Amino acid sequence: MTNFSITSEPIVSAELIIQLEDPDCGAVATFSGIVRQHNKDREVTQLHYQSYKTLAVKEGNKILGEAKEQFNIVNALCVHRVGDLNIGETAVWVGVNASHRDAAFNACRYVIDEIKTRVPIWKKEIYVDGDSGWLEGAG
Amino acid sequence: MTNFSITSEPIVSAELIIQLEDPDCGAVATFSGIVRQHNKDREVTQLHYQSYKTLAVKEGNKILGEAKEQFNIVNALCVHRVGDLNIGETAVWVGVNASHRDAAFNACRYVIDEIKTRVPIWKKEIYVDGDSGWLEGAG
Amino acid sequence: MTENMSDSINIKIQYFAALREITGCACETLSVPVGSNPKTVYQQLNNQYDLPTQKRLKIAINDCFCSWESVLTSDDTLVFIPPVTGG
Amino acid sequence: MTENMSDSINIKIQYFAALREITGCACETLSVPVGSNPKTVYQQLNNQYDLPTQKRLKIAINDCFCSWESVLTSDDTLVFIPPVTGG
Repeated sequence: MTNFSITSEPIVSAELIIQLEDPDCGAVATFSGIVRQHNKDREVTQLHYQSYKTLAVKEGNKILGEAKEQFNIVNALCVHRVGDLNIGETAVWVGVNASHRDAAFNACRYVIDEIKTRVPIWKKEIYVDGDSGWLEGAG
Repeated sequence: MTNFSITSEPIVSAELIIQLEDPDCGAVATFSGIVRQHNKDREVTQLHYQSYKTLAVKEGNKILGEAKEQFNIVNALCVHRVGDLNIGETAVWVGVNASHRDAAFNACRYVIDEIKTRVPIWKKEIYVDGDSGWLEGAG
Repeated sequence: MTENMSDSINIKIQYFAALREITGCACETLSVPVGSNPKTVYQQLNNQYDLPTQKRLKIAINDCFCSWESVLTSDDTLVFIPPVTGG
Repeated sequence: MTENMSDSINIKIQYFAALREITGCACETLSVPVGSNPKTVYQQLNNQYDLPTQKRLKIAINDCFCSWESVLTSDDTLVFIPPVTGG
């Protein structure tokens, strides 16, 4: 099961959502995390994401498995991008399909929340003034 | 403001999500409502959606306006399809962008919930046995 | 329909979904007594069609949600809205 | 590093994000005393680098999350995981 993947290519949500087409699923919920221009009032020009790939893929798939166990969903996918990203590009995409929307929404939310706290991926912001730094996680 | 629209053409979520690209938005949440093969154990072959278009567009835009007032989002879009739909086709699509995911998820959920109870659109199911009927709403 | 013209007005009625199947038409023009409201019009239509109980219907007049007691005026468009099932 | 070979083992350490910038390398091989755990290795590394407090770090050994007290064996790959900031 490799429903969680890490890529250095641009994320195309249109290609991903197609994988969730299922005649028994009435609901598809998706989330895209996008590189923003500002973070805490500092102007960002670019982001760099680094992953501890082996463990990230393992933990990501564990989270998707948990979502399938805890919610009445059919499938859950997640792709996280690494490398250099520009403003407006998608850093992470989550998609979930289910018979009904309640499960789809809750599972999608669960996956992105867990990804953001458990999967070993780090973000470095590069600012317009040339400064840069690895973000401080919540720990 | 016509962020809510009704169409008789297939809904292409890839074209819609592009409209939510915004350098200040770190989060995009979407929901697709899809025609399912089964409803309450009866096998469905096709659906027919009918709308009271003028009021539906008015009420749909009202809901999107409420979402913008109640949640810290930037934009919200919704397209509802009418006419004959096949299994697997998208009947309704909702997309919301925001600085943060909390607002995006909550607003997206609010919009689809309100659309389903307030917007004058009706669904007729056509079953494999040739039978058909307008669904009974919750009223 | 046979009343004195000065005591009646013409309104337009639109039907959707199950109501359209029951009445067999998408819209019709109806002559109703001056002072009619959606409630009295529904009763009047019930003589002609086998309509469902009005309890679960909503009302729109001229594309705005209204109450069953809103007084109708000439050329108003009245819609009885069945419970919605979109999405 | 200068200990008797029979009393020490070689482990591999991988660094990510801020830790990679502090150490200046993505991975290195380290000779540590038999019976070492991530806690003692971190103390040992702290003599060499100006590392952050270990309080907010997590540990992986051979690509599995582990505790600071897990005993290391020869050729283990150890990773100190800074608070994650993906998504």
